[in-house]
Amino acid sequence: MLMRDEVKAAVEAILFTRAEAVSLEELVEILDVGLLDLIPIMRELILQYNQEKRGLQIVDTGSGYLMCTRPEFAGLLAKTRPALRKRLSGAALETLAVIAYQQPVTRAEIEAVRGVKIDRIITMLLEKNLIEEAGHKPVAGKPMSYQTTPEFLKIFGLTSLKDLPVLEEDSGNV
Amino acid sequence: MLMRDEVKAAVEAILFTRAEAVSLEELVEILDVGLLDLIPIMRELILQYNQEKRGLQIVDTGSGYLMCTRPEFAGLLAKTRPALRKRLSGAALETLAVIAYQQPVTRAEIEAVRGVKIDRIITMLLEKNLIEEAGHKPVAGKPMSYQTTPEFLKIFGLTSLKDLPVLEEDSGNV
Amino acid sequence: MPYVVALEAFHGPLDLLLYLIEENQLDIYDIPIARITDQYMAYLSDTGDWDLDRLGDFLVMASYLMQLKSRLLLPKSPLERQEPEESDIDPREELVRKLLSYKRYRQVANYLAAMEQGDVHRVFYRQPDDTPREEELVADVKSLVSAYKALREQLKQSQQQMEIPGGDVDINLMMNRLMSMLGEKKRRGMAFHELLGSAASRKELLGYFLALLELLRQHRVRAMQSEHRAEIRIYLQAGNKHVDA
Repeated sequence: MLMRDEVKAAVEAILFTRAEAVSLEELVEILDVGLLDLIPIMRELILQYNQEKRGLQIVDTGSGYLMCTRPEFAGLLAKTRPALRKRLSGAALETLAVIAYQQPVTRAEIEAVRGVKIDRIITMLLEKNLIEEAGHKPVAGKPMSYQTTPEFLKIFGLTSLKDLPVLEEDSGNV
Repeated sequence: MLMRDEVKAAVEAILFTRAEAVSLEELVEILDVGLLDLIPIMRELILQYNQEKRGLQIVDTGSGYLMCTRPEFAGLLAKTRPALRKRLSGAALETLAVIAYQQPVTRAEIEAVRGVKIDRIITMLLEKNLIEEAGHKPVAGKPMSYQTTPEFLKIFGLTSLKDLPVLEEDSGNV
Repeated sequence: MPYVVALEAFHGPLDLLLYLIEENQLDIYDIPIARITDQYMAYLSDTGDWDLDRLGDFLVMASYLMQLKSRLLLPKSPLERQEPEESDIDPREELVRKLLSYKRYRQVANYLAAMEQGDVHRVFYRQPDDTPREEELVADVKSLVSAYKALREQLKQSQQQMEIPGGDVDINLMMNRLMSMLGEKKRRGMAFHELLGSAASRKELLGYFLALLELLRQHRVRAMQSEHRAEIRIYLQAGNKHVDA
């Protein structure tokens, strides 16, 4: 059995190694501690990070814990990203926006919003692992539906889908 | 100009996002601080990490600074990343089979049986330590011959080559 | 002169429509359909040769706008006048709804672009550690042995296949068959692969090939190739009638 501080250190090591959210259940299994013991330790660890105002933070995303940088360093870090990835096109971003808010969503539903055919963009987004298939929708023709991936969250610096801005109500002034 | 603590936090954020060593020169450029100011700050940051006995540490690799987990968590982290169980490809298995039954055997002899070039497979089997060189064969051109290794026996669960099943009418004239 | 943006710059017909509405500072709830349709059509007529796939989406919207325009211009039919609730609905309503919905997602897309570039506060994840994971090889003796057995079997068969065909293929017969096939085609001749394609077995194929070589040697047929790597065509040599043996 690990001591409280050892558990904290171990959690840090695990979250650091995994570049994604790790669920509470998985932490319990890896660390061999009780779920009810771990929850307050996690709360304390998150608080500690927040108080110390370091460059990193631990976020409870709802589906797991995630280690990431503090938002105030966004500008600095955007400068340092080594190999500049090819930016996504406006059309690809619009398609991603519809998928992010309406997932799981079918091709036809996205096309209805954007008013254009999107076969090629869907293929490209699948290849880049930004979206994935989310099963057939139980409507006529049983079309495939799509949803965003953890990679989508990483690319756009979101800790969970809840970080997406709330859509404004319909307003006439364009 | 950033405050001392802000520089530290920024360095943490930078080292965290990069899964590699970042040079002092690059940090100076990103942070816009003087080299002579940064060196003592880095020393202090490393010391701080070591004193706090967290799950992470910052290491001066000589070519740059690297954020990584503390060695004492290696065992724990190995659990979270179980080794990939990988099957040998059909082509690799065939090549190994010829070597196992006909060793020591040359590349040309194996190619004659399999009917294809096997350079890459031989390299792969050597890298995986499943076969090893067994000296030059005293025939024209003195080609290198190959034989299986103790690692081969281990992987296939054999105690010795004699455990390989005898093939009927195995008169060697394949 | 108004600044003209190329059609390529728009992500779709809704994007173009929103642009026109913004440019003209129009109320999205009260779009002058006739004017917008004219401007929209002006953009479409000025595309040059553009990707037809993409143009299709713009054309669908064009026909919708034209339809909308004609519905607004035409006097209401007596039937419609009898159903006041129906005719009260502005035919532009669906378009407005679509435009507003699209506009929201276009704003999100802009926000995502800013997120991607780090222009707004966002977190950064660690780059995935791409040090290769340790590999554990799994293998069993059974598959090793069966692989070896299969190889030996294959080897035996290929040795059989490589044996030179014996005297059971009559080259003369093959030569006659080729001559009669070519005779049917007259001047058009036959492609080399077509000619040999009728072989039933490897042995027969070899027989046909030897027969063809012999016919060429005897100048009874010609082989022509229009250019390097082009198909080889076989013709009956002029004045050499096929004679049945």
